[in-house]
Amino acid sequence: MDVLYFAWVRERIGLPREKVETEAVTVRDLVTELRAREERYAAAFEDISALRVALDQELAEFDAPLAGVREVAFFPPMTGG
Amino acid sequence: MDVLYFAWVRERIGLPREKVETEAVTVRDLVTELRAREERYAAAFEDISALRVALDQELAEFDAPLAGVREVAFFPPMTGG
Amino acid sequence: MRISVQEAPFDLGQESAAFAAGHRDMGAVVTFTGIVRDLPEDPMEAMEIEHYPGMTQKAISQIAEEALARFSLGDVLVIHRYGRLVPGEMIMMVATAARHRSHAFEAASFLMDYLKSRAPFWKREISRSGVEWVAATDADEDALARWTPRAP
Amino acid sequence: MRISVQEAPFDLGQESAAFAAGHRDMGAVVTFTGIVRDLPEDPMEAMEIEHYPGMTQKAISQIAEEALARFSLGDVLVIHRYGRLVPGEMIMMVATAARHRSHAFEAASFLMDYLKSRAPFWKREISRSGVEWVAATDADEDALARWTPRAP
Repeated sequence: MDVLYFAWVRERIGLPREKVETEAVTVRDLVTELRAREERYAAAFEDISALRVALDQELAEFDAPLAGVREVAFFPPMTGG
Repeated sequence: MDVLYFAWVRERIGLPREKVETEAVTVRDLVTELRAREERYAAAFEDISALRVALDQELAEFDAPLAGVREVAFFPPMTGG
Repeated sequence: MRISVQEAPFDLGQESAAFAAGHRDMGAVVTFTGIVRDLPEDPMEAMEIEHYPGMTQKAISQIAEEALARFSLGDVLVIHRYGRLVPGEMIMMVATAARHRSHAFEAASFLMDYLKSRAPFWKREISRSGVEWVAATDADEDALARWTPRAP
Repeated sequence: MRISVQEAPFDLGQESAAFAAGHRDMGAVVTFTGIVRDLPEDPMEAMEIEHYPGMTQKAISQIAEEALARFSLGDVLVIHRYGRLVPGEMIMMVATAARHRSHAFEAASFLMDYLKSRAPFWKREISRSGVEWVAATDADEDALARWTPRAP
């Protein structure tokens, strides 16, 4: 699946998107996998309450299932307007 | 003093302004005097709750004193905006 | 603060752009524009707006001053027309500039509520069947109740 | 309904005038404009706005559809820029047209509250001393609480 990062999440991880092969059931499981990868992922996902997630370009909860999802995006709370 | 009429008050009375010599103490007293003049005044001042008054171009109550006032205006509730 | 009571049309685009450009230190600009509705089924041919020349400017200035005192505003603009207007024409506009959007919105809403019921304008609608004064509504008067007196 | 997510500047005057002129059957038009504040004491040199291209248009359309469903509106316009903006530049605007002023005001306010916290934009401020991401505030999140769910 495609995993996208925006704003300071992108900066901490050091790339805007990547392909991830995963068996993770929920977003939270995926975060646990990513966090275990490298220090920069651990830093980006340190405080999950400071993050938001979108599944296939719709805002979602961290408990949401990943089945059938093609694009996951992680980012800080939005600051539009 | 100058007495001014606007909107349908002006139409009922048939003139936009006139000089009035009066000893009326309050606006309400002045209304009583005007109402007694002629049918068209009685018609205009029939329902005082449907009218508003300004003294020297400031909104006022019907109980307000007329001492020192140079310009009294009667009109229906405003419909600006 | 600019208040204009005028018979001539105004240019909403020009006024909005000039107002916003004049307040680069403010993050939020809100405008409201009132338009004579142009409804195909409406028999209205024109709207005539009467006002009280000696009082109008003063009354609007007081309303605008009150808005400046109540809200954290950078500036206020009010333009209000009188005379004969045809459907589709703009009757009036207000603009507010503030650092925070809630103040700009609330101030514009406050200005409109007070202009509606406390500025000396009277509208009448002219149609083939006659002329009718627009009646003030209870809703307009009730709208003022939202704006409780400021603490002293 | 028109939604535009664009890097290029927009012309507030032209957009406001065209939107209002296109809605002669509506009595009330409200616009909101967000501006990069230009404060003499502010060290900010530029604001950079990042967005999520695949999601932005869709998210804003959903917010606009929700506004159309909640309020009695004739139309909605949203323009939001991304990229590098300097102080004084306009970031975004919304416009709403309604028969009654309260709906036009509330809908514009609703749109702003949701665009602020639910449209995928992220701002950062660039100054001589560095680059800082603008943090979302509790107040922005709290603003959404006003808009209780609609009855089914």
